[in-house]
Amino acid sequence: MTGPVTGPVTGPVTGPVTSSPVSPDEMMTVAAARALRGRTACFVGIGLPSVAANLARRTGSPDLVLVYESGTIGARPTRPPLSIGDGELAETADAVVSVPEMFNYWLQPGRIDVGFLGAAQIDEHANINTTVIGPYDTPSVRLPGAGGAPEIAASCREVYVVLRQTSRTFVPRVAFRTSVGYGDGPGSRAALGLPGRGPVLVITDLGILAPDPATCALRLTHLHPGVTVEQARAATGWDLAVAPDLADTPPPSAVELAALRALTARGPAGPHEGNT
Amino acid sequence: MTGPVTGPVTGPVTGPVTSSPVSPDEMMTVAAARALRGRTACFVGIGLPSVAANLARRTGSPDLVLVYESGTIGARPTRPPLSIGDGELAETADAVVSVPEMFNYWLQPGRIDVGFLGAAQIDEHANINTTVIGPYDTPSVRLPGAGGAPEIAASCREVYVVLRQTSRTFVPRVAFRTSVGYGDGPGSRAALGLPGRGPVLVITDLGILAPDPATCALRLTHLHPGVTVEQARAATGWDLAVAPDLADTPPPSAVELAALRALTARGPAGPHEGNT
Amino acid sequence: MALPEAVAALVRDGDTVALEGFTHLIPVAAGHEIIRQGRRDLTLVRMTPDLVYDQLIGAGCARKLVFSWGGNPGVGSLHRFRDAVERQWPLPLELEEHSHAGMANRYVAGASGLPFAVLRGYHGTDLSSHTVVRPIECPFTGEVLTAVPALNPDVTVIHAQRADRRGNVQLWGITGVQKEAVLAARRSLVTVEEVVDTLDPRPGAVVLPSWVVTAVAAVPGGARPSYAQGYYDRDNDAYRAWDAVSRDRAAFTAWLEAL
Amino acid sequence: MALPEAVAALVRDGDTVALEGFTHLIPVAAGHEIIRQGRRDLTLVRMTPDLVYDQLIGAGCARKLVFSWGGNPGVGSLHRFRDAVERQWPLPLELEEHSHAGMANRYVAGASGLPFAVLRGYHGTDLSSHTVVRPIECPFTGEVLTAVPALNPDVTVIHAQRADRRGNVQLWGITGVQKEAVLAARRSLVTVEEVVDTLDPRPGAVVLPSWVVTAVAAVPGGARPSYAQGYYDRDNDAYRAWDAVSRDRAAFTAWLEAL
Repeated sequence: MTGPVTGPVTGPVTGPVTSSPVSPDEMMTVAAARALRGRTACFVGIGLPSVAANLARRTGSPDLVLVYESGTIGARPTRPPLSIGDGELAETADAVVSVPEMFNYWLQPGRIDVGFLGAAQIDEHANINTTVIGPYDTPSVRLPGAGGAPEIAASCREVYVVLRQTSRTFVPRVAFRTSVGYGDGPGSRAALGLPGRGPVLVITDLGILAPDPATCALRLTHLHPGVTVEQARAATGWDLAVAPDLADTPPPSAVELAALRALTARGPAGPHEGNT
Repeated sequence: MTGPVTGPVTGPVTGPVTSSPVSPDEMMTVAAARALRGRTACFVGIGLPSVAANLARRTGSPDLVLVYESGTIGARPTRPPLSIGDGELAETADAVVSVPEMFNYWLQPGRIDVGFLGAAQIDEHANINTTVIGPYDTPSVRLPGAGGAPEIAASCREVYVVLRQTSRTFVPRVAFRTSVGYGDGPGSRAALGLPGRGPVLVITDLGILAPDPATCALRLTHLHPGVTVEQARAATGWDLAVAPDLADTPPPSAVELAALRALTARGPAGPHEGNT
Repeated sequence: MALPEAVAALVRDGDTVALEGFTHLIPVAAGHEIIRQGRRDLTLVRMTPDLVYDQLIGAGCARKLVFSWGGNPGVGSLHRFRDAVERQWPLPLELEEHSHAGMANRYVAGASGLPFAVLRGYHGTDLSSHTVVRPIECPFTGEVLTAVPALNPDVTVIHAQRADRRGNVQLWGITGVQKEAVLAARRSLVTVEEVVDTLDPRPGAVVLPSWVVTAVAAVPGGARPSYAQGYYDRDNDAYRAWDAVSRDRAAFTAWLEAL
Repeated sequence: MALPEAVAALVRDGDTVALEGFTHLIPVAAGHEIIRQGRRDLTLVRMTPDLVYDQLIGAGCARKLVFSWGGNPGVGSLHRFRDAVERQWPLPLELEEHSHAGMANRYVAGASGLPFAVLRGYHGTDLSSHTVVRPIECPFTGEVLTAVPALNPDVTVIHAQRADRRGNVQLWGITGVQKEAVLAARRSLVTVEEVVDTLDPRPGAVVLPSWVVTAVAAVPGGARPSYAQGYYDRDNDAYRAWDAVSRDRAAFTAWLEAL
C-alpha cells in the first residue's frame, strides 16, 4: 500500500491530531512505528521495539513482516507479546523456524530491511552497550548481554534504535561495544566488513537522531512536541549537534494513539528487557 | 529382542530351511538382511541395500531404524520403496528432516551403527567406485556418481556393502575411489581421519567377504549354498584369499524367503541404481 | 503468473539454474518450458539430476552440470547424460561433481550468506582432486576438515503443493534441499499444484514467505511423472518408459519434437 | 523414569549442563531437582538464562555460566545472577558470553560432530576480546569470518509436550535450539507433559527419536511458570513476583529453603 521511502517517515498516519495528553513514551513508540512505513520485513529486537513494531502493523504498515529471533516469521499477534518467545507469535506466524535457522538463513544474508533494537547505552557513533557498566570483570551493573543484537546491527540493511534519552544512556563512548553502529566513525563499518548500513535512526522520548553523513555522529533531526533543543542536549552525554533542517515530530493522530492504547491495554505496558 | 553382536550374523531367522529353489540374488538379500540383526539404526544406501534393510525389519530386526538420505528417520514402508525418496517413507517415518540436516546432524557425527551401500565396483581394500569406468575425462562408462556414499562410508560406525560378484565388479584397484573402504591398507583410515570402522562385510550373490584384520584385504568368510571357492575366486579380479574358518551360509528359512517374496511382489524387483 | 511468462522472465541463456527436488516434487513442467524456450549455455545444478535433466541435456540446453548423483531413480542410467559425457552428443557437458553432503552444504552456505561451508568429508576420495574443495583447519583443535564453496544459483526452480494468494508457498513430505536452494538463489520460481486462500498448517510443512520468492505459477501436475504428496503418486511406468526413449538418439529426438 | 532418579543418574558435580528453551518449554522442574540434589561446580549453558538459572546460581550450583542473554524476559534483571557477578554472592561466577548467533552456531557444530562453526559476526564488538572466537579465512574468497568452538554439554535437559511409550519425543511451537542442544550432548534428559501411545503428527513439530535421548521423565507442568503450547500459558505474575524475591538475599534464601 505504501511504497518504499528513503528518509524517515515522521508524519502521522491519518486523521486529526489528538487532543488527549500524550506521554513521552507514547510519542516515542508512535514515532518508532511511523519509521517502519514502507518496509517489508523488520527483525524485532527484545523490549521497546516489539511494541512499536506491533503498533506499526496496526497503523501505517499492515503488511509489515515481523521477524523475531525466537524463530517466528510473519507473526500477527493480537496483543503485545509477553516476550519474544510468546506462544501467540508462533500461532499466528507464516513460518516458525529453529533459532539457528533464524540467524543463519534469515538474518545473516541481509534479507531483512530493518533491524529494530533497544539499548541500555548508545554513544555518539551509535554503538550500543547491553553488556556491562563499569569494568567487564568488576562491573557496577551487569546488563543482560548481547542476545541477537550484534548480528542484527551488522546484517540488517538498516537499523533503528529506540531508547529513552538521558545523559546516563547517551554517553560519549560506550563502556562495552556490544553491537557496532558506526564504530570509530566514517569507514569503520566497511573496514569491519559489516554488510548493512547501520543505525540510520535513533528514536527517543525527546526526538529523533540520525547520523551526520560526513562524520557518522548522531545529531538531532526531529524534536517531539513540547521538547526543546536544550532539553535534548541536556539529556545527551556528548555535545549534540542539530541538523540544519531540524523538524518537529507531528504529534500522534487520534488513530495512532487509540491503536497504541488499545495495544498496551491488552498486555504489559512494554517490556524493558534491554534496560536494567 | 536381539542383543548387539560382534561378528556377522549368518544363521537363518527361524524355522526349517526352505525347499523351494532360491536364486543367488535372493540368497544375497537374505544374507544382507541377517547381518543387520542387533543393530539400532541403518543408513540405507540407494539400490540393493534398501530391499535388504526392509527385509530385515520383517524378519530378525523388527525394531531396526531405517534412515534414508532423503531425510526420513524410522520409516516403516509396507512395500520396497520405489526410490529412496518414496512418499511412503515420509508417511511412515518417526521424523522427516531436510537433506542438509540428515547429512550434518544425523550422519556426520557417527550416530548411525551401520551404513549399507551398493556399489558398481569394489576393490581388494573395499574401496568403492560409483563414478566412472575408464579415464575421468573420457570415460567408457559414466556411472551415477557419489551420492551420499562417501560420507556414509566415512561416518557410520560400520559399513556393509552388497553387490553381485563378478571379475568386472571385483577389481584389484578401483578406477575411481568414490568412497573409501580401507584406502591403501592398514592405517589408511586413521591417517585420513575417518571416524567409522569401514566396510566390515561385503555380501554378494556368491558369499560373504570380510577384511583380513592384518592386511585389510577382503577375503572370503562364507560361501552361499552350492557355490564353490573356485567360483568365488573366478568372480574376483584379485587373488582372493579364503578365511581359515570359511563357513557355509545357511540357506534361507521358509520364513525369510516368504517375507522376501512378499516384499518384492509388492514393488519393483529391486532397484539397481548403483549399477548401470 | 503463467509458466511461460515466468520462465521467460526469470531464466536467461548462460544462467546457473537449479531445478531442485529429491525424488519428490520435481519441477518437470518448468524444465520442459525451459526446453521449449530454447535456453542455451545453462549451468544446471541439482543434487540428484534425473529425467528432466536428462531431457534438458539431450535438448542441448546445458553447458555444464553441477551434481552429486545422476540416474533414473529405481530404473538405471540417464542415457542422454551418458551420451553427452561419453560421446559429447549433442554437445560436450562439463561436469562439477560432489558428494550429497558436499552439495547440501554448498546450498546451506549459499542460503546463509557465507562464502563456504565446512564438513567432515571427501578425505581419501578421488572426488577431491576432480572438484572444487579445499582443506580447512579448525582454529581451535587443528583438525583438518573440508571446505566447500557456496552455491548461489542465478535462478532456483522448485515445485510445491500450494501457495496462498499472497504468494506464500507451502510444501510437505520429503522437502529435500528446496528451502536452501530457494534462499541461496538470486531469483526463484515456484510452480504449485494449486493456489488457495489460506495455507492451513500441515505436519512437516516448509513455508517460504512470499518476500523470498520471485514468482509463483500454478501448474497442476507440474511434478509429473514424479509425485506430489497429497496430490498424486509417482508414475513408475513413465520412469521405466523413459529408459527406452533415452537409450536411442532417434527416439529421443522424436520425443523432443513432440514436446 | 522418575525425575529425581533421572537427575541423579544423569547430572553430576562438575558437569557442563544445558537446560535449553527459548522462553517456551523451559525445563524448570528439572532445574529445581538439580538444586534439591545439591549439585555443585556446574558449568551452566544456555542462550537465554532466565528464572531457573537465577535460582541455580543463587543456590550455589554453578561455577560458570555460558550464555548470550540473561534476563527475566518481559520483566527486567536477574538479580541472583547480578549478585553473583557484581558481588560474588553466594560464589563467584565465571562468565563466557557470546551473541545468540554465536551460541546457536556453537550448538549446531556440536550437533554436527564438527569442532567449530563459521559465521559472519563479532567483528568490531568488544565481545570478541572477552570470549573464545577466532578469525577464519575463506579458502576460496579470502574473506575473514568468525569461527566459534563447538558446544558439547555433558548433559542437555529440555522439556517437551509429549513422548510415546517407546521414548520418542515430540515438541512444537517455538522449538528454539532444543534439537541441537540434545544432539550435541553426551547425555540427555527430556521431561514431558505426558506420555501417549502414539505421537500423531503436528504442524511444526520436532521429533527426537528415542535412540538419541538418554532418559524421558513424565513431569506434567514441568515448564511452569513458562508455558507449554497446547497445555498451559505463561504465568506472567510468577515472572513479576520473582523480581521481588530475587532482589533480596533473605527473600531468596527463604524461597530456597521452601523448595
